[in-house]
Amino acid sequence: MASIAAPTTAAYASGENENTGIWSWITTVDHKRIGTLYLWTALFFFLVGGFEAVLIRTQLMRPNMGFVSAETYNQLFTMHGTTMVFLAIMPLSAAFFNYLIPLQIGARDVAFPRLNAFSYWVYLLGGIFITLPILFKLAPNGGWFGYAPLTTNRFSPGPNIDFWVLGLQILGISSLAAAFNFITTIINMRAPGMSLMRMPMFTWMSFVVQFLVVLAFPPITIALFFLLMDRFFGTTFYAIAAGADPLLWQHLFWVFGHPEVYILILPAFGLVSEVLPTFSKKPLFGYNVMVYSGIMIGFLGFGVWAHHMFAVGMGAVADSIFSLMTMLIGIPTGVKIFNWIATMWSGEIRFTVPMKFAIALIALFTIGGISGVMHSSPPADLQQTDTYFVVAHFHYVLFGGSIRGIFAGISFYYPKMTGRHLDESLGNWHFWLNFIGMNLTFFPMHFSGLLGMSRRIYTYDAGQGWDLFNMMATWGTYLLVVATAIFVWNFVRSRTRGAIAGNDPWGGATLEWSIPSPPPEYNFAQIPEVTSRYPLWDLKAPEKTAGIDHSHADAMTITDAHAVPVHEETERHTAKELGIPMPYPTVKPLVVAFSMVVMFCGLLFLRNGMFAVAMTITIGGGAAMVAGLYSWLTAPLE
Amino acid sequence: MSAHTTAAGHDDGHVHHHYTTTGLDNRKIAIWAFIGSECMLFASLIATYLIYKGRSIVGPFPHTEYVNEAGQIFKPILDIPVTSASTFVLLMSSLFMVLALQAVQIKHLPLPDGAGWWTRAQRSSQLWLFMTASFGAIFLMFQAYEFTAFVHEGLTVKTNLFGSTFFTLTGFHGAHVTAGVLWLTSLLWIDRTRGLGPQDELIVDIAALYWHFVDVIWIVIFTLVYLIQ
Amino acid sequence: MSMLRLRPAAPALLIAVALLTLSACGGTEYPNSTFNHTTDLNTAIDDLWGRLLFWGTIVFVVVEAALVYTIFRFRKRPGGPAAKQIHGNVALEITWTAVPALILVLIAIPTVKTIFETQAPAPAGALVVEVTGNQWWWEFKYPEYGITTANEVYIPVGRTANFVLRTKDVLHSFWIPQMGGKRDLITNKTNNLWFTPNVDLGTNAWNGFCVEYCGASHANMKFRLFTVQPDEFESWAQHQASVAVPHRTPAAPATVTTASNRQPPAPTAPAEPTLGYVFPAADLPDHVIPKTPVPARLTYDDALLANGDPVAGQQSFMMGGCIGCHAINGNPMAMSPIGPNLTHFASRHTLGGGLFPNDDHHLARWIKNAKAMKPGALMNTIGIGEYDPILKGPVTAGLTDAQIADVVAYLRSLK
Amino acid sequence: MTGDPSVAHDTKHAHAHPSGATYLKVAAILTIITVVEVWAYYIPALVASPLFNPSLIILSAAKFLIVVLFYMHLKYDHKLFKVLFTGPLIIAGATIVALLFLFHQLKISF
Ligand code: HEA
Ligand code: HEA
Ligand code: HEC
Ligand code: CUA
Ligand SMILES: [Cu+2]
Repeated sequence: MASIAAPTTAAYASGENENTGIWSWITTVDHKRIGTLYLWTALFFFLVGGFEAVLIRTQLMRPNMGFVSAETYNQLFTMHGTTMVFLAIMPLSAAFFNYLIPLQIGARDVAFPRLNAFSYWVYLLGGIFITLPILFKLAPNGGWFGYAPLTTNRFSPGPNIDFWVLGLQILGISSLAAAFNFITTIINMRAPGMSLMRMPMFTWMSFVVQFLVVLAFPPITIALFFLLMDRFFGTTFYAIAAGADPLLWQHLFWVFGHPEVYILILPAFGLVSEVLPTFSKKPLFGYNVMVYSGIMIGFLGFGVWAHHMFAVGMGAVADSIFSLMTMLIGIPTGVKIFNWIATMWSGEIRFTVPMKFAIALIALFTIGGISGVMHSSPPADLQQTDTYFVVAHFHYVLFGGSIRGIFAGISFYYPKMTGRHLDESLGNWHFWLNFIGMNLTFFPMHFSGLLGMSRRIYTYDAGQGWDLFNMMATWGTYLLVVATAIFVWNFVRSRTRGAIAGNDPWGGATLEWSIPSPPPEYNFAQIPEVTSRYPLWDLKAPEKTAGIDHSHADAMTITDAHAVPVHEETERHTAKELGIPMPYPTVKPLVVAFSMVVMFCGLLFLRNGMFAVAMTITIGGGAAMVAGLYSWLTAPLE
Repeated sequence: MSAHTTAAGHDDGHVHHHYTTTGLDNRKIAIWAFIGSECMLFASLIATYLIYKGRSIVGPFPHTEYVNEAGQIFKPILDIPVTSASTFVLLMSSLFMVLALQAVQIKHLPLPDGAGWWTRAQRSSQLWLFMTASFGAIFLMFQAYEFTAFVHEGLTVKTNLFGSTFFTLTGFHGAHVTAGVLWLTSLLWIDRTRGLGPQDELIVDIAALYWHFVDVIWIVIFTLVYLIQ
Repeated sequence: MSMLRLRPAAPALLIAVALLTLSACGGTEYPNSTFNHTTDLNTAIDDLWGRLLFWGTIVFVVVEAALVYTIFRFRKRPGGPAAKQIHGNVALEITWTAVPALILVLIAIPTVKTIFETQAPAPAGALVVEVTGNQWWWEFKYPEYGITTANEVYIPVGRTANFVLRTKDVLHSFWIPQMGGKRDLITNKTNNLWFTPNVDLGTNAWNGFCVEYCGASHANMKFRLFTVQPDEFESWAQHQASVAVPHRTPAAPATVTTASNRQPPAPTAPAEPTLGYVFPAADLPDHVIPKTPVPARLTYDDALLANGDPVAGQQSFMMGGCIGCHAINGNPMAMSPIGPNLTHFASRHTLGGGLFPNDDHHLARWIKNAKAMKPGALMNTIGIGEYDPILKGPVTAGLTDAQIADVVAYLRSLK
Repeated sequence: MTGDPSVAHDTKHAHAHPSGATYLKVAAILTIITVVEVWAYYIPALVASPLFNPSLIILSAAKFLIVVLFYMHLKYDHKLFKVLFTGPLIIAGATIVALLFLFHQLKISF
């Protein structure tokens, strides 16, 4: 992790004497450092997931290929899906939650800094736990939605699925802890005057996402717990001999699974909603509607889950209801698309790299959204489900949408995080190769799907009419490898060699651009008082915000907070100089996270009948966790 | 939890007032968000129990008799009188919990002259915390008794769908009660070592919210699992 | 900059090109296409699909065109107009809420109608085919005729076929892309899928797939559907229902070393009138003939096959433990329902879940080491000396290559 | 954990929490409802009635509400908490009902 050491930028070089040793990263409770850790870790897992995709595509390049075995392939696609969803996109979003939310709402940190560190460590350890087995060819092989009864002992007797069950359980804890933290942060840590309807759109979408996490993870926790009990303790939740109904797993999984896909996309929507106005020199069009549609998408997201199950025979009534609910979601999503276009309308559009990614998101997500609506019609879906048409759909929304939004976000906020710009021309290469590669990879899948190619097959026979499409997809993937490599190079190199960026390199409207890049540990020397939705434009370009309401926070809260009007902070001090109390660094969250993971690991020994060993490790881990918690909770924060 | 207050802040005279947007304490918002999440957790458990209700292939069953091939008779397994008693115990612990919170809030008020034992008792947070925790513990003993009795009567987690769902649902609840008892015991410990006062209202309040929520879940479980047939 | 202007148009172009390609080329090039009006079910689905594609294309074109126009028209230009600070517009918001809503209504109404039509109970008089999914092969039963077969299913054109779907183990999904939608096979549940093949389909063969991930050989769980004329069907069914007695056909091709099984049309029909109709091997379209390569390390001397003795083979079939798993109607020792039913096995065109052509070359290797032929296959390794992952060592109590040749001859005689 | 308890005085604190007497009354009501529920369980005629299950569910919902409103003082507390609790509760309830419907444990007849 040494490579994660703080960027040595101009600002850091300019006398700020921060502790940058590895220990400082292990004990950090600073939301920005934790955000950075999330970013690096999640990018690493993105590469791992991408590497798995490359192996998948190589195997599928031609019919009847023998590049990897069936068993390996099944592990690869399971881990590819699991890695991308749980270890790449969610934590990439979390990186932005961590880094940005406090800056955007004018706070010095999140509500519970140590809990935040805990979330990260649980994520890291959980990620390692679930990924490591692939090196031993023991990786989970039940697909990313792990349908029972295939995942029960009877049909998957090896330890593969154990890693999946325990790993997801661990990762769920990380997401839940983070969600409680951010809900509290957003409700309660906003600077004076920053009413809910003045929050930046990224913060808003993140806010919605936290509620989705809080409500969607419990069902999968329970579903996984049942599976865990079945696998380790012989319960009968999914045991077919006991009369279990395998649809129980499917329903519980998708009650989680569908909100999950909005967990994956809404942060990207939020990032794009920051980028588009900035480079159009215009405020976001229809802010209120954007907020409401985001809430609407989140809310409706809980009522559509069974559209993943149109082929299971739920009956005509249920199919119809879920179909209609699913179609409804197209409306608020469309509203977002149109508002983004309207945001650019009559603006001065600058085609910077982040802007290109944001525009491309609109173009590509729409394609994925339309194929989503095609799925939402159950009879039509009977020809599409479990084919490459679905694979095309979700890569357009995920890779075309989420990943693109995240790339937009990374190139947009890189200067804020490091104090230096990413290289523009490398960025352009990345963008174009990525754009072409993505369409070359995933567009042909629409055809192979509709022409009968089912998903999750490690091989297919010659002469089925799919050869060309698969060949295209594989070459597209190789282009993506080149594009990604350029990105990685740019990302790593620019930390030390990029052009120096000031506080506000893009002309942003929100608070994060009012402080130095990278921000000092305390973020805001003085808590700003916000009087409109675009505080920094109020300051720098008042003519832009003349048309909107301005008002001050009520007097009482201001005195409480010692708030001052928004201003640009140009000087850097240490927190000590300013007398700002900062949370103590502490290793305790890591200790608790580690003991928790140990506790889960113990269960693995049950598989070999080592009951005593398993119980010793599990109970030992649990006890260490409780002890750690006590010591954490009784130690002062700052 | 009890955290912060014990070691931090108050005695070093330096109390920095953290501004919060709503004026509410962060921890209270977090606990309510947590409770919201728990609703979904128990909803999944309860839904599963109800989905599998009446689908077990072999007994014992909760409300009906079961005769296996060997002619062995299994009575309806649920013991309503015992569980009614334990339900009552948990309800009462909730009452004690509010009284504990109230005691923390009013402890510092001067006692009116000739105050009776009840007025005095109302100011004793230690008493009520102790009562709450021990009633929680009694509830757990009831549950332990119930579980062992069921196992003796031939119902384990492995027996049938009912066994799996029943033990998991009530076991999850029991685990929550256990955590609550630990939590309350910690509060009691703090109360005994340094005394809880009105400034600690929040940490007691948070524990109380959790405790009541666990109680509320039991109210639902009692009706849906035990009473409805 | 000029590239940028073109860029979002790229997907639009792709779609247009693709649509053209699709409409231009019919059946043979895309043998598993979902677009053909082959059955009532597929016609209903395709009608619906047409609407979805129509509205989808319109939405796509409108959005992408608006996007391209906007970024082109309002790109920053030196001396260009300053950005207008517009914050929103209620009328616009209402419009772009209402118009998509309207489009969705136009999609939703036929959707719901089609749901109720296609999910109604199958009409009376439908031919019931009981489908059982197994890791990783299909069993088909015709209760009306008392037939049990595997991986190959015959249905007469013009008569509704009602597939009653169950699984013995994990979930599978039953799909013949050309015939219409799929249905999952769910443990402890019975599902239905029915459709009526159009009369004009003629005698034809189609690919079927398992499309629910079901473990190691999910990709290799295929089957073939044959739509045949009603009289052909009757003939086939009568014969399949009969007991299988070894038919000696001296002309039987003993060594087929090519992967393809394009044999001369079976001369058996006139010679042995007792045999019923079988889809003529010569008429098999190319795409239903499996081309799966045989693992190189699995060796078998095909020359042995010429000397295979069916009578000895029947003995070996029992000695080799085959009867532990396989049933042959007519061989009272072979009754087990664990593996595919092998009655009239020789009348099938594929073996191993549709993975290989059913010729001696492949059959011998299959018997020798099924797990090497098909990942995870749940059939024992039979060939002596072959590595068996369950024993974690070489098979000792099995069949020699010569005995396997006998078994092949025996199975080959079960016409 | 940043929040310092000593400033946890929410501004709405003015409307005092209910008094000890209210708590006792609430406990009494809860006990009575529970007794009624258990009593009804032992009357076969009542159990047989189609209204048995619905009325038990209503009674337990009533208990649920009372505890939440009074013991968890949601009735007196900040509006925010009502939102934080009711939102999830509605989604959770709707999910249970939908699942029971999907598994045919609830039959809706038109
Ligand atoms: C980022 C993640 C993401 C997002 C945002 C979406 C968005 C949507 N998804 Fe997707 N989906 C997935 C990720 C996502 N999905 C994944 C991962 C799977 C597969 C899981 C698996 O099986 O492994 C899946 C599978 C999936 C299925 C199941 C397919 C199957 O297996 O058979 C369905 C079915 O209805 C569906 C529908 C939709 C719909 C209707 C939307 C809508 O939200 C889209 C709305 C957007 C638009 C419609 C475009 C913009 C709107 C306009 C321009 C307005 C005008 C439009 C109209 C009038 C149509 N999705
Ligand atoms: C969350 C998002 C996400 C993302 C971003 C991707 C990205 C990609 N996916 Fe994704 N995919 C899923 C989510 C995602 N996928 C899910 C959920 C499934 C379903 C799984 C299941 O069925 O269970 C799936 C399934 C899936 C399949 C179907 C497998 C099957 O059904 O058999 C295919 C096939 O082509 C595929 C391809 C790709 C490709 C080519 C990319 C590319 O875009 C990848 C681009 C990235 C790179 C090219 C990185 C390159 C970098 C390197 C090579 C450097 C390597 C260095 C190190 C490892 C240190 N994916
Ligand atoms: C352990 C049980 C078992 C034993 C013993 C066994 N088989 Fe099999 N057999 C199977 C299973 C299971 C399949 C299906 C495999 C698949 O397609 O995935 C199968 C498939 C076959 C097939 C292909 C059937 C088809 O239509 O696809 C043939 C032929 C066959 N077995 C012959 C034999 C012979 C000959 C023997 C003995 C020498 C034998 N089997 C022993 C279980 C067994
Ligand atoms: Cu059977 Cu996939
Ligand atoms: Cu979905």
